Amino acid sequence: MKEFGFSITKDRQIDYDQNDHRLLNFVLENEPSFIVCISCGGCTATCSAGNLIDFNIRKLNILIRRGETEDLEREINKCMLCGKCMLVCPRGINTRNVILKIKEAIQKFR
Amino acid sequence: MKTEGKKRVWEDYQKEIAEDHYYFQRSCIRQNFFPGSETAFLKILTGELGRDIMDDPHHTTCTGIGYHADIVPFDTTMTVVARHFALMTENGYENMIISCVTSFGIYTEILETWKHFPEVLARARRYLKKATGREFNIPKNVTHASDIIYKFKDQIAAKAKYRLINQQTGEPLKVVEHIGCHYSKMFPSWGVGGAEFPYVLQGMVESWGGEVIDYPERRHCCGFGFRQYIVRANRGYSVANSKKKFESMKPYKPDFVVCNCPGCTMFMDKWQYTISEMEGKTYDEYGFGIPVLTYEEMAGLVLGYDPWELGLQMHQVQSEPLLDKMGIPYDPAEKYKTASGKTFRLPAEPTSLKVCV
Amino acid sequence: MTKKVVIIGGGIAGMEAASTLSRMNIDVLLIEKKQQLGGHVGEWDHLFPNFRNAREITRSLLYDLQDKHIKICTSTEITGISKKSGKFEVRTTQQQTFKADSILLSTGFDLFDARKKEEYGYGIYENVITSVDLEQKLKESNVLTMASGVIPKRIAMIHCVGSRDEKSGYFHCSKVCCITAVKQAIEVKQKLPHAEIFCFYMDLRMYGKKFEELYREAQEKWGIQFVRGRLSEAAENMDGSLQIKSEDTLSGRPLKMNVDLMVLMIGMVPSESTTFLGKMLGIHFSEDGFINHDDIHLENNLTNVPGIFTAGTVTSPMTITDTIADARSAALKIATYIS
Amino acid sequence: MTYHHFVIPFNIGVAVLFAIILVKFTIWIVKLEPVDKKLIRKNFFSIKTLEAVKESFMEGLLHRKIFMVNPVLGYMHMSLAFGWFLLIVFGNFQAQFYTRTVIHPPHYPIFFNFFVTSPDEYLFKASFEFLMDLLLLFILTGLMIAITKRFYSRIVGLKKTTRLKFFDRLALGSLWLIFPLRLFAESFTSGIHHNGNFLTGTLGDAFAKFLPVEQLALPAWWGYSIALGAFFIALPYSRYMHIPAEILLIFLRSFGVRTRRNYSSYSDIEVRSCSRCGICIDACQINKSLGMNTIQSVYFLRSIRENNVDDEKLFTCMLCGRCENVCPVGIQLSDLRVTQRTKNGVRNTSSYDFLNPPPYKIADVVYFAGCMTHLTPAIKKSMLKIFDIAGVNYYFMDSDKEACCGRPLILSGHYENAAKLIDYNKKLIKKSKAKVLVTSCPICYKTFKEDYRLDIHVMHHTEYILKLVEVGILLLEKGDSRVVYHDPCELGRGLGIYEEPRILLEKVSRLLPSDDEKENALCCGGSLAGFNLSSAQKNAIRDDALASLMKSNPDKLITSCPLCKKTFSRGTKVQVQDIAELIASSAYVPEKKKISLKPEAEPVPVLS
Repeated sequence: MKEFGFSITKDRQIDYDQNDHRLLNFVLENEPSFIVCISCGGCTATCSAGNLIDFNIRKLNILIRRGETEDLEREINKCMLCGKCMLVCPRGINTRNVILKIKEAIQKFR
Repeated sequence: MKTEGKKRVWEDYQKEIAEDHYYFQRSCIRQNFFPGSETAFLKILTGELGRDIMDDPHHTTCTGIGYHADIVPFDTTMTVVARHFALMTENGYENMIISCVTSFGIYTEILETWKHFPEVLARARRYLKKATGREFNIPKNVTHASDIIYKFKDQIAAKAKYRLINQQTGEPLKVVEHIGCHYSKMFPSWGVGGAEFPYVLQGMVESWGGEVIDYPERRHCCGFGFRQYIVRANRGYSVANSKKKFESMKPYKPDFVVCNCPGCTMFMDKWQYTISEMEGKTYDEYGFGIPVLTYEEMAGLVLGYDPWELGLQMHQVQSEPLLDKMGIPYDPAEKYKTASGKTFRLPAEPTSLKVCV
Repeated sequence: MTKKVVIIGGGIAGMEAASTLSRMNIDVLLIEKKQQLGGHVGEWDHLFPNFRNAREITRSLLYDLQDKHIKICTSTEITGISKKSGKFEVRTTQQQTFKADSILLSTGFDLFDARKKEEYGYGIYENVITSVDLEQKLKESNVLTMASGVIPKRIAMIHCVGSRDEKSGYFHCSKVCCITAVKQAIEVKQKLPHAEIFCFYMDLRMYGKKFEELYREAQEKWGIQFVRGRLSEAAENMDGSLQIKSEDTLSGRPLKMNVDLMVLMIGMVPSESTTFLGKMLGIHFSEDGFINHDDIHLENNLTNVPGIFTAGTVTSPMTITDTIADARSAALKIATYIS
Repeated sequence: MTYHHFVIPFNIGVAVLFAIILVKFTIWIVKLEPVDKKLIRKNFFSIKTLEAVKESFMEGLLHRKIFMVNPVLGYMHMSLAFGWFLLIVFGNFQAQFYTRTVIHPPHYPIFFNFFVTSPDEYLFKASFEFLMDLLLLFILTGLMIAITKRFYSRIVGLKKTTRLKFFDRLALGSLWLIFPLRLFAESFTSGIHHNGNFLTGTLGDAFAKFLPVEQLALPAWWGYSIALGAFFIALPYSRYMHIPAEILLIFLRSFGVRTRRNYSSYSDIEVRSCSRCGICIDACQINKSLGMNTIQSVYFLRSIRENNVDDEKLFTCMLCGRCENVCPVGIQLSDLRVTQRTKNGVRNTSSYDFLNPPPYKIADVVYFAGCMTHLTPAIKKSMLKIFDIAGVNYYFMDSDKEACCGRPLILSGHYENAAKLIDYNKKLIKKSKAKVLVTSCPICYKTFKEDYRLDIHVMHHTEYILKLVEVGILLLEKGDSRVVYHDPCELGRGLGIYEEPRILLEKVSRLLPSDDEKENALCCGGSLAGFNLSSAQKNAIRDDALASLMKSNPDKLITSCPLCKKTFSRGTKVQVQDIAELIASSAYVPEKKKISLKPEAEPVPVLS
């Protein structure tokens, strides 16, 4: 392979049809409340870990919905499971269980 | 696909194209990389169609690439364009043909600016006067060179020696048409057929017997992107765009790509080589790549011009498979001969892209 | 001598205003250019937010029109209106002339022509339909298929087509499309339980009673997915399915997806009849092209021309609930005016 | 005569039983953690052994705790266990008195009435015969209750009884047969030989009138022996293994052995000690409020035994500790559940390397509000006000960029990850050089106490405020609001803080009693441990708890946990306050009286 001094940039586009949706389906099956998220961001605003570092649980949830799970493990491990997100969620999503299920799914579909 | 729906859109985007007496603006890229194209264009207009066209040695670049690369300021570009209008006026012409889509974008942008901001026009006149002592009229009609070919497509068809038909199967050739972004995406009403379903190239292809394929990433930019290409580290962005298009068109098995923008022709052509070198991928069935032609080259082939005269050997992706399909004879021995009969230096052979030597 | 009101437009606003006025012993002439009364509602199948059959509404309104004070002229269009000493003279295509003490404009809205959104390919791609087409399909058939007759596996509902879009020429919000999308998404899901349904929205405006609840039900019970992002373009794939592109604004990433069927939630635009009559009568329009009110809070059935009133979507997009209320209020304003 | 073939099943049973128990006990003890073994060695020859003997007697035989929960159930267990125990003990005495020897075959006293049919006199003969019949009657009455319970649980106050497996059925069936068969065997023999007392004698005479007692006697003895043998063999594989296991448990527990972070051999003994009495099912709010009865401790322990622990059983439980509170065997049910979460949960490691210690402050008191308290800012504000009124030099450790205490991770089974947070927080606490750590959150409090191993005082703010009041730094004004107090699970059952809040509340308000107080307090439903519960389910639990608390129609509901406060305040219009808020609004500093901040003697933890 020739070296041209640049590489073909990887697309930032979410290619929904190419993505693997098993993780999402697993989480939805085991914690159905996950589906009613409206991405208000309350969870991220109150998040203890998010207060200390770049950690956006709202965005992670959206990315999971789109099947984008690269880096998910590293990101989700920033969560301290403190539960503030659950207290502020306007839609009553069991956010902590969502996180446990995501962790479980990561392990399952690794 | 409902053709009647497309036809309705095309009817909405008809533009006025002058009949005769044109002042010609060349393209930097086209004359450098595809030198046969503009020659063929002039030959078709004067020789085949008997039109009056002035190819003026005094005009310069439009500065478009410098402008889009944030190097040349708008006022400079505007003054250069004003100078070209002055040259046109001085030579007694009112209709301008622009060979380059980047230039065409520059001209339309400036003309639209002047329309909405007369004070900018006044400034342009002042600058030009100050710099060169010249004055100018705004052209009556500004068209892209592809518009002209589009206008006379049926006349060309009538004179056609070859048609865009696969001689072996009798099927129409499958053609990917690619319009330069600056042709109609900025000002849809300046382009034949508008921005979403442009008709300028499709009209030619259909008139000459081919069939245009409408693949999902049809609208996507070739990736030239000026700054993306000019800075080497950014070329990855540029090539990624072309790659997206090739991936999308591949299943349709196109016989060739035709572009109206010199930049697109160059990048759609040369990035195929780059991708083949970097990833070992080609996008046709046999590893030759998909030939990328300018519309002048396409017209020239239809009119029976010699492929080597047209400069097809200057392309990265070689067109012999296409010539074979169209039944156009060619002499391999003549491929790399100059006008004086010398053989010029042969290009190095690519690693994975197949070429006919 | 009994006073007389001419109501132009026999949609639900005109119908409700007519029956309300008749109950106040005011003579009403209801003029409708189509053969039948009922307007857009008459062509609809089921209504949000409770999936009620639309025919119940028109049937009930029609029943109330059976009154000696009410005269109905269908298949009739207005050719001219003039005003002389406080009285109006209305001329029609049927070569009739009617005198009126007051005129109520209830000429409703037109549907946005989805073909104007060229990049979505309505009228070009076989599997792009509008919300109105979908409603017709739901009304006429028990199955929903792609143009090829195949059952669609993934369907996208595209919100705000012709609404809130400078490029379409309409800045306003059509108010009903969000909830219509949710309603239709649920109906499609009921018909095609295995289909994936995505709603592409800019904002979800669930302002009405039970709207938010229906939205939640769509997520919770029917698994309908919502993507916040405006579609940039659609392109046809080899098999007739569509590749659509949008930004998934909530993740800040561009999104590409293939769908089998794309439903454009087309908005309400000012009707040609309203524009025609308004110009004839010298009525002021607001920038959005709908009839303007000088006092948007207290005199929202009045126009700048005394004696000419408005009801329903001639002034802005409205739900059925709001239209009915607006029609009643218009009737009351007219009654006060002519007495 | 001292032998007959029919004693063989019995003897085999006894031998097998003792052999298995010996093996099992040995394995358990060998497998114990080294730290636990050390505890045994240390405490074996101490008063603790005697205490264990006493407790074994009280719980294993008398079933004192079951008595306390439900007298009928207590009687049932006592009659069977204690009655049988006495039957064996006095049977042996009887045999010894009769034979005038100490040693005799094990079956001899069991089948005494078969072997001894002659009217020979021996010491206390009449008394023994009467006692043996009385004990048999005692057991039979208990047995009748047990049989009735099996068919109709309500009579003993249980709403749900446990379900059975094969060995349980075998053991239960044979257990049910043992004493009726003994009754018949002895009665038939008495019908022939007239060696029975008021029960067997009377019945024997009656049977002899219409039954061929001579033919029936031997089969009845055979049956009795087989039933015993079957029971003994089934016992180690049935729920009745809890009897020997519980005795071992009592001894180990009194030596200080505990279930810690990981499932240990001791945990296994605890799991085997469960008598499946089902008392935990009734105590569980998930059963009471949600009607869900598959996850309760009795089923959970069974799933551990059967190696089929699932997510539902693991993660639905709120770890409120109500089951543990009523468990007659005293099994650490909450800790066991956590060990299983650790064992069965997701394994992943978080580095939390983003935690950078914020600037700290040298102070007397470290205040850690806790994550939940940040969502109930009134508590935080009240505590700061109290600190200010009392003139305390404090360091508000988590005022801005807080790290979690780690308890929520522990509750989810991520102890290793929690350890990193613990480590981080511990360093900050140490740097402040404070002598006291005060927290507003019982969840944090529990982990500070149990997992941090801090060498300074750790106090929940209820304790701390009371100390301030007791040393006279904080003066409180008596108010007239009628309040009811809710004991948070982690503070009450978790750490036994019941009195401090009540003393404080008596000082500032009129404290009303409520139905479910102290150890019996209901969980608010907001628990961070109940991962699987939906918000609707949590609300149902909360509403039931609220209904109980609101019976006395109080002006205010006072609690001392931010999570309880948040949970309750969403379900009632009655004002819900943390105790700190009420105190802060009632506290004042006496005029012109300057508080001395000089060091004082221990144990006043307020000052350094």
